[in-house]
Amino acid sequence: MTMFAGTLPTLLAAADGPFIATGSAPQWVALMPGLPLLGAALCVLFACLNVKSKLPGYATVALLAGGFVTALAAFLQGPDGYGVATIFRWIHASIGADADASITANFGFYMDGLSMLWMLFVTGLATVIGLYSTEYVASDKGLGYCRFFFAFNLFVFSMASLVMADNLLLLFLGWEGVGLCSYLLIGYFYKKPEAVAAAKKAFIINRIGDLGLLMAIGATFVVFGTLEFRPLFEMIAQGVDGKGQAIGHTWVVVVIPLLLTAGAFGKSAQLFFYVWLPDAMEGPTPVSALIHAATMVTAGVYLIARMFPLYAADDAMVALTVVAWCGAITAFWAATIEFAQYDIKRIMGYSTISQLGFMFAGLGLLGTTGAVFHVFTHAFFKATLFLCCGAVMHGFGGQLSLRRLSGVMWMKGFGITGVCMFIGCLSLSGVPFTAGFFSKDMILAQAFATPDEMIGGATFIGLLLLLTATMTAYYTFRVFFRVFVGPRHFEPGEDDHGHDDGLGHDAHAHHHHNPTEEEEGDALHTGFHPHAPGWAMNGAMVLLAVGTILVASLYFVNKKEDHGWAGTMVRHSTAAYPSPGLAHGKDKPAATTVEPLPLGAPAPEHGQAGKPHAKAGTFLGQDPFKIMYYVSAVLGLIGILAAAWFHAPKGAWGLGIGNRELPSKVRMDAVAARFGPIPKWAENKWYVDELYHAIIVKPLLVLSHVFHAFDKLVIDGLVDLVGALPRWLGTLLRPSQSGVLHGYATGMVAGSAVLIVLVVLVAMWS
Amino acid sequence: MSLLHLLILTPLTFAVAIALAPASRARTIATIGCLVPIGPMLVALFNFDYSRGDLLQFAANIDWIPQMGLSLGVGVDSVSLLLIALTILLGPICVIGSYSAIQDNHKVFYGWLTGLQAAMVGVFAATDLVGFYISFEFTLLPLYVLINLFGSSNRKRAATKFFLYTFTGSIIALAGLVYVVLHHRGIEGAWTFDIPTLASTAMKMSAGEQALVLLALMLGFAVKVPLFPVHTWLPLAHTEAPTAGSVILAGVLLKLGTYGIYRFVLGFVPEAVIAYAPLIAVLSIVGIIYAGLICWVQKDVKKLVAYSSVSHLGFCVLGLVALNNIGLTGSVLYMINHGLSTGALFLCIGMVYERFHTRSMDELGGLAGTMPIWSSFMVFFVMASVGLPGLNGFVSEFMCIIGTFQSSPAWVLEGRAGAAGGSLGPWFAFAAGFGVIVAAMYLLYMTGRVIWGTPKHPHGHGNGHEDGHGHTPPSDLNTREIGLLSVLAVGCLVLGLYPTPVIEAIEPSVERTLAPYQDLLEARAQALMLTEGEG
Amino acid sequence: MDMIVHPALLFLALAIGGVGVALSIPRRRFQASLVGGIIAATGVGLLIVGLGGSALSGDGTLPSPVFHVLAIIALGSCLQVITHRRPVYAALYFILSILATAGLYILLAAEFMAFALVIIYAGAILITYLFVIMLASQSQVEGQEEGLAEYDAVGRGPITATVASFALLAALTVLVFSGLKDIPAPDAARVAAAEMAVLDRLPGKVEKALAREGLIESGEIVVGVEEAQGVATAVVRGIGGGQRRVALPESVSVTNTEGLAFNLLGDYPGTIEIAGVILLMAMLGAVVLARKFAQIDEEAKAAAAAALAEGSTTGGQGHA
Amino acid sequence: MLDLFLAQSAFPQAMGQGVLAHYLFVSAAMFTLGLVGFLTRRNLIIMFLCTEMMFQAAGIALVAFSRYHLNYDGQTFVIFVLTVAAAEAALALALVVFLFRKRDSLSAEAWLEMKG
Repeated sequence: MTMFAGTLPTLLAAADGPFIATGSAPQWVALMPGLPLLGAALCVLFACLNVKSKLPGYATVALLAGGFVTALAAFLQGPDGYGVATIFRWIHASIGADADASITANFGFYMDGLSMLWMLFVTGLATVIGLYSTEYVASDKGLGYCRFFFAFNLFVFSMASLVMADNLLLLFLGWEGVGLCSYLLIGYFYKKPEAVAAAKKAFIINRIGDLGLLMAIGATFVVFGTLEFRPLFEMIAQGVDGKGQAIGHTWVVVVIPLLLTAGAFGKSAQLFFYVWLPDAMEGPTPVSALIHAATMVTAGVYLIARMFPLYAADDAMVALTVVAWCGAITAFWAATIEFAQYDIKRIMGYSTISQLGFMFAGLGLLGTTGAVFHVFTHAFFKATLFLCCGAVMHGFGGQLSLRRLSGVMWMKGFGITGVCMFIGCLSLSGVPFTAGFFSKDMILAQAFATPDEMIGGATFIGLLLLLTATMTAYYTFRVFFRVFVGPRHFEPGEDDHGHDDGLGHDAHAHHHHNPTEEEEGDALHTGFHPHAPGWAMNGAMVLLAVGTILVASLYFVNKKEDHGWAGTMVRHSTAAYPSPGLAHGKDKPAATTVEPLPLGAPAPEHGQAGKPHAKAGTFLGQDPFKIMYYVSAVLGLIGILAAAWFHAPKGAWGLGIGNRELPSKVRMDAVAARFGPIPKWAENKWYVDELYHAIIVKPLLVLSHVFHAFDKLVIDGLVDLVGALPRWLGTLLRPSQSGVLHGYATGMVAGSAVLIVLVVLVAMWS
Repeated sequence: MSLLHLLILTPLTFAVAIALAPASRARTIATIGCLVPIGPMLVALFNFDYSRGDLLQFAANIDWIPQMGLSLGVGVDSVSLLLIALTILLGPICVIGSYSAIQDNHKVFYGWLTGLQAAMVGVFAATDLVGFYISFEFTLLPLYVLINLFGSSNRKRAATKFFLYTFTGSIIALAGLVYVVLHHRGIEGAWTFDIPTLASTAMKMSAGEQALVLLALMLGFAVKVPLFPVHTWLPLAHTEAPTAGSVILAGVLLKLGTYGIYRFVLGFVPEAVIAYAPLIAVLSIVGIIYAGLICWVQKDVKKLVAYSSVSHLGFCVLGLVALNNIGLTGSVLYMINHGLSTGALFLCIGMVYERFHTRSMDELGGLAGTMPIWSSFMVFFVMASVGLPGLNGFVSEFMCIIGTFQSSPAWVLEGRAGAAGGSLGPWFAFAAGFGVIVAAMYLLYMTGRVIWGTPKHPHGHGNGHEDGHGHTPPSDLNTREIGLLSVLAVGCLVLGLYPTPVIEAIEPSVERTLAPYQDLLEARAQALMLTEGEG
Repeated sequence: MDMIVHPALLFLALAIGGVGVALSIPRRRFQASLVGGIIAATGVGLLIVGLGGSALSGDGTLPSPVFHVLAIIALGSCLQVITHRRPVYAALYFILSILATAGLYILLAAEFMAFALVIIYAGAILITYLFVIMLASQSQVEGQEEGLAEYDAVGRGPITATVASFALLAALTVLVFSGLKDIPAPDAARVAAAEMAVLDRLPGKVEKALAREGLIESGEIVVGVEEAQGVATAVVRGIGGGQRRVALPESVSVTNTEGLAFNLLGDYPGTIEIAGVILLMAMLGAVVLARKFAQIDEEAKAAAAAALAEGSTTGGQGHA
Repeated sequence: MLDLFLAQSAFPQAMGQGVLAHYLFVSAAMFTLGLVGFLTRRNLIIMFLCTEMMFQAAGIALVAFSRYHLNYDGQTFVIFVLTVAAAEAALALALVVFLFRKRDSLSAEAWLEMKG
C-alpha cells in the first residue's frame, strides 16, 4: 500500500494515461458488424433459393464495401465520435440481492482509436479480398459458393464484434465467432482430410487459449465487478478494483494479464499454440489472406493492446515481459522453420507467425504504437502476398512447391501477380521506405529504447528480432527469386484450384485441358494450361499492392506529435502508453527526454525520489529510433542479397550474383547438405506437431480409451453387479420352490403358525 | 381447475383418445393433442407475472385425501413455467418428427408419447409432493414402453436398465422426501405434502438429518440427471431409444433430475448443500471431463451425443451448487438450452438413421455433399452445443462457469466487487473450463467424421427396393424435417442473442431459492475468517 | 397368559396327538393306523379331560356325553380320511365324519344346518367325489396289479407336515384357550329383542299359537309383537278395530329354521344373490373345464397347421 | 333320557364357555387333521377332500359361536361356506378330471411346472 500511495499521484499526474472514450458513439457504427451479418443472412437466403450465379459474392462485396464506408465515415468523425454505442441488451443478470451488482454484456460498441484503426483495415481488406474471392471460388458456384460467402460475412461480423465490443463478453463472442468462421473456411474443401483435420485443430487449439480468456473474464468480473470497458478502464486508470481496493502489487495485475495472454497466444498462434496456423493454410487462399494473415490472427494483438492498462498496471511488468519474450522467440522460431519450407503458402503462414511474434514483442516492449502500426502494415502486405500466392495456386492447379515453379512472372497473365508479389516482398523484407520497413523499425528500435530494468532482457530481444528481420528478408526473397523470376517452368498441381469439389471440378478441369492453347509448360503435363487470374483477382491484388505502398506514408502523418498516424490512433485508445524513448507531443523530443513514469512504475522512494527511475535505452550509444532505420535497412539488404546469392536466377533479376538455371537446383542445396539432418528437422517444423501428438494427443486418446473401458467395465460393471445381486440371491433361493403343491402348502402353514406365534408374543410383550 | 390442470389433462385426454380410436387415426390425434396445449401454454406465458416469478402462479388445488393433507395442487414459478414451455414445445416436435420413423404400432407409440407429455408437465406443475412424485415416476413407464417396443437391437436390456436404474434412484429419493414429510408432521403435528410448506420446515432439521436427506435426494436425482458415477444407463438408453424417445429423454426427462435438485435439494436442505457443494461440484467436473473424453472415442454418433449429455449436465449441476444468482440462473437456462440443442442433435441423428440405417461414424461420411441442408443444421446445433457465443449454449455455460468462479468464500473475505457466496471457486471453474475444450474436441471430431470428408456408402443403407435401382443417394431433408429443425434453430438463436428476458424471468425464483443461503454463507465466511485469523 | 387348560397339559396332549397322527400316515413300509389312532385318541382324550376339568371348575357347564361320542366319531373318521390308502374309503369315512358333525350341529341346536350339511355334503358333494374317484381311478387300476396307486399308498413328508400343522394347532388353541374368557356372554335383552323382531314378522305363527292356547278369539288378528313392560306381548287387533296386548306364552318361540331364514334372507339378501352367482359360475367353470378333448383338439389343430405350413413351403420351394 | 343327552342347555339359554371350548377344540383338531391330510396325501382328490374337512371344521366353530352368542349369523355364514364348498368341489373336481386326463395320474407331484 505504501508503495502504491506514492504511485497513484504520479499516475494521475501522467498526462498520457489510458484514453477512455467517454462520449457516446453514433448508433450507425453498428452497420459495421450489421452489414456483414445482413450479408450472411442473404447468403443463407441465396442458398435456400439455390442461386447458381456469383450473386452471393457480389452482394457480399457490396455490403462489405458499405461496411468500409461506414468505417471511413466513423473515422472521419475523429476523436469526437469516440465513445460507446449500445445497440441492445444481450446478457444481464444480477449477482445478488443488490440490484446494482450485475453482470452486464450488451451489444454495445466501444469506439476509440484502436477499434477504429482495426475496423478500417478489417472492412477494407475484407472488401478487397471478397472481390478476389468472387473469382477464386467461382468454380463452386451453386455448390459451396453461398457457404463460402456466408462464412466470409459471418467472419467480418464476428471480427467487427470482437474489435468494437464494449465489454469482454461481446469480445468473446467475436473471438469465438471468428474461430468458428475460421473453422468453417479452413474446412471449406471438406473432402480433403487434411483440410478437415486442420480446421478441427485450429478450433481446438484456439479453444485451449480461450479457456485462458474465459478465466480472465471470470477473474476480471470478480475483481472489478464489471465486464464493460468504460468502467473497467476507469477503475484501472485509478488503480483500484470494483471495491476501491488498490490493484497494484496484487495478483490481479499479474494473473489476469497472463490469462489474457494465453487467449491472445491461442488466437494469434504464438509459442505453444502456433501449430494450427500453418495447417490452416489448407483453406482457400483468400481465407488465408484475410483471416490467417491480416485480421483474425491479429486479434490477440488487439486483445493485449485493448487491455494494455491492466498489463501496465504491474510494476514488475511480469506479463509484458512474458509477452515480449514469447513474441521474440516465436518470431525467431517460425523464421527458422521457414528456411526449410517449400510450400509457398506455408512459408507465408510461418511468416505470419513470425511477424505476429514481432507485434507481440512490440507490445511487450511497451511499444504499443509500433506494434499496432505493424499490425496495420502487415495486414496489407501479407494479404498482398497471400493473394499473389493464391493467384499462382489458382493458376497452376494447386501447385505451391517452390521447387516446381519458376519464372511465373513471365508467363502470360501473371505479370500483375509478379509485380504485386514483388511489392509485398519488399515490404515484408523491410526494404527502406516500404510500409513494413517503418513499422518493423519502430518495434526494433523500441526493443533497444526500453530499458532492461523495465522489461527484462529487452536488449537481447532486440538482437533476436534484428536477426529475425534479416532472416525474414532472406526467406521472403527466396520465394520471390525462385518462383516468380528465372526460367519459366511449372508442374501443375494435383487438382484444379487446389481442391476437388465433385461435379463442378470435372467440368472445369476439362475446360482447361485444351492443347491448342498450350504455350509453355512442362512436357510431362502437356494437357495443362495455367489459368491466369481474371479482373477481380488482379484488381484485388493491385488494390492491395497500392495500399501496401500507400500505408508507408502514414508513418509521416502526425510524425511530430504522435510518431505517425498509428500513434495518433493509439493515443486515443486504451493502448495509449508513453513508450520509453518515444514520448508523445512535440515538446518532448525523443530519447533525451526524461521518460514519464509508466503506470504502476516503482514508487519514487524506491527509485530516486522525484527523478525518473530509468532512462530510455540506446543502441550503440545512439537514439534507437533514429539509427534503426540504417541498421535494419542494411540487415534487410543483407538478407535479400543472401537470398539472391543462394536462390536467384542468372541475369538482372539475380542482381548479378544469382546463378540459378534450373527451377530446383540452387546453391543453397549445397549449404543445406552441410548441416546434415538439421534442415530436414526444420522442414518438419522441428517435429513440434509430432511432439504434441506424442505428449498430449496420444496420452489423451489413450486416457479416453481407458475411461471408455473403465466406464463400460467398472462403473457399468458395478451397476450390473448390483443388478445381478438379486438374481444371484434368487438362484440361491430357487430350490425352495419345489414346484410341488405340498411344499407351498407346508410353507403356508408354517408361515401362519409363525405369524400367530409372533402376534401372541408381541401381544404378551406389550 | 386451472390452466395447468388443462395442460396436464389435455395430453392425457388425447392419449386416451388414441387408445380408443382406430390405429390409422393415432398419428393425427397425437399431432393435434400435442399442438393443442400450445394455446394454453401461450396464454400462461403471456399472463404470467414475471416480476413476481418467485410466486407460485396459476395455483389451484383439488383436494384428494384431505385427512392426509393430500391434494392435487398445481402452480408454477418462473422456472417451472419455462420448463413446461420447453416440454410443450418439444412435444409436437417429437410427434411430427416420428412420422416417418415409426411405421407400425401407431397406437402404442403415439398414445404413450402423448401420455408422457402429461406426466412431464405434471412434474413441473405439481406443488404437492405426492403429485410430483407420481408424475415423476409415471414418466418412466411411457419411456420404458417406447424404448422397449420401438428401440434398436438391444432395446430390451436398455429399457429394463433404464427403468430399474432410475426407479431405484427415485425410490431412494422418495425415502428422503418421506423423511421430510414425517419431520414436518413431527414438528407441526399435521400431515402436509405442500412443497413450499415442507421446504420451510425441512430447513429446521439438524445438520445430520439434512445431510441424510441430501444424500437420499441426491442419489435419486443424480441418477436422473445423470451425474458422474451413476450415468451408465443414459448412453445405453439413448442409443437404443427411438428418436422421439431420445429427444424427450435429453430434452426434458434429464431436466427432471436437475429440477429436482433445484426444487428439493436446494430448497429443503441448505445447510447440507453448503457443506457438500464442493463434493457435488467435483463429481460434476469429473463427469464433464470424463464423459467428454469418452465421447471422443465413440464410434456411434448417438452414443457420442448421449455421453455429451452427461458432460453437459455436469455444467448444469455445477451451476446449481455454485449457490449464487448467476450460477443458478445459468443452470436453469442450461436446462432449457440443453433441451433445445441436444434435442435437435438427436433429431438430426434420427433423420440420418432413417436414411442410412446406421449411426456408425465408420460408415457415415461426407454428408455435407449429399445432404447439405441436414449438414448445415447439424453444424449449427453442434456449435450451439459446443457453446459458441451468440447461440444459446454459450450464455448458460458461461453463466455456470462464472457462477462457479464467483462462488469462493475467499472472494467474500477479500471483499471483491463481483463476489457472491458459495463454496466453490476459480479452480473449480478452471477445471470445468476444460470441459469446454473437450466439448469442442469430440463434437468437431464427430462433425469431421460425419459431415466433412468423402461421402461413404454405408452397407446398411437402403432396403431391397432401393438396391434394385442401384445406389440412389438418400434425399436431403424434406419440408417437414426442415420445419422441425428450424423451430429449434430459431429457439437456439433467440436464446443466444437475447436471453435477457428469460434470465430476468428466472431471477426471482432463483433469488427465493437462495434466500436461506445468504445468512448461512455469511456465517460460514465469518467462521472462515476467524479460523484464518487464528491460523 | 392365562389359559383354561394348563399349557403343559395342552402341549403334552398336542404332542401326543401329533405323534399319533404322524404314525398313522401311510408310509412305504408300514402303516401304524391303529397304534397311531390310539395314541392320537389318547392325546385328544387327555385334552378333553383337561378341558372338562377346567369347565367344571369354571362355570360348571359340561357338554353332554353325546358330544364326546360324536366328537370321537368325527375326529376318528377324519383321521381315517387322511390315513386310509384307498380313496373310496376315505370318502366314505368323510361321510361318516359329516354325519357326526351333523350330530354336533344338532347338539348346538342348529337343526337346519345339520340337515343341510347331510344333504349337501353327504348327499351331493361327497357323491360327486365318489364318482370322480371312480372315474379317475378306473384307468389307473388296469395298469396296477394291486389296484393301489403309489401316490395313494405313501404319504408325503408326514413328520414335516405334522409338525407344521400341530404347531399351527398349538398356536390356535393357545389363542382360543387364552382368549375365550374375554368373549362376552350374550346379552339376554338383545337376544330377546331379536327374537321378538322375528316374531313380529311372523304374526300368523303367533296368532296360531295364541289361538291354540286360547288366548285370542277367532276373528282377532295379531298385527305385531312388541315389548311392553319388559314382557314380550302380541299386539292383537279386534274385530271392531280395537287393539289389545296379549303376553306371549312360553311355547311361542322362534325355531331354528325360522330364525335362520330371516337372518339369511332378511339381513343378507345381497349375499345370497352373490352365492347364487358363485354357484352359477362354478357350474359353468366345471362344464368348461371338464369338457373332454377340447385342449387336445387345439393342440392337434396347431400341430396339423404347422405340419401343413412346413409342407407347403418346402413344396413351394421345390417347385420354384 | 334323550333330554339328558341332547339338552346340555335348552336353546334360549346361554351356553357355557367351557362347552364352547370343547367345540372349538374339536373344530381346531379337525382343521388340523385336514391340514395334515392336505400336506401328506398326494392324491389330488383326497387333498380336496381334506380342504372340505377344513371347511367343515370351520363350520363347527361358526355354529358353536352362533349358539354361544344366540344369534344366527354364524349359521348363515356356514351356509355360505357350504356354497363355496360346493362351488369349490365342482370346480376342483372338474380340474382334477382335466388334470387327470392330461397326465393320466392323480398325483399332485405330476405337476412341477412351478419348480424354480
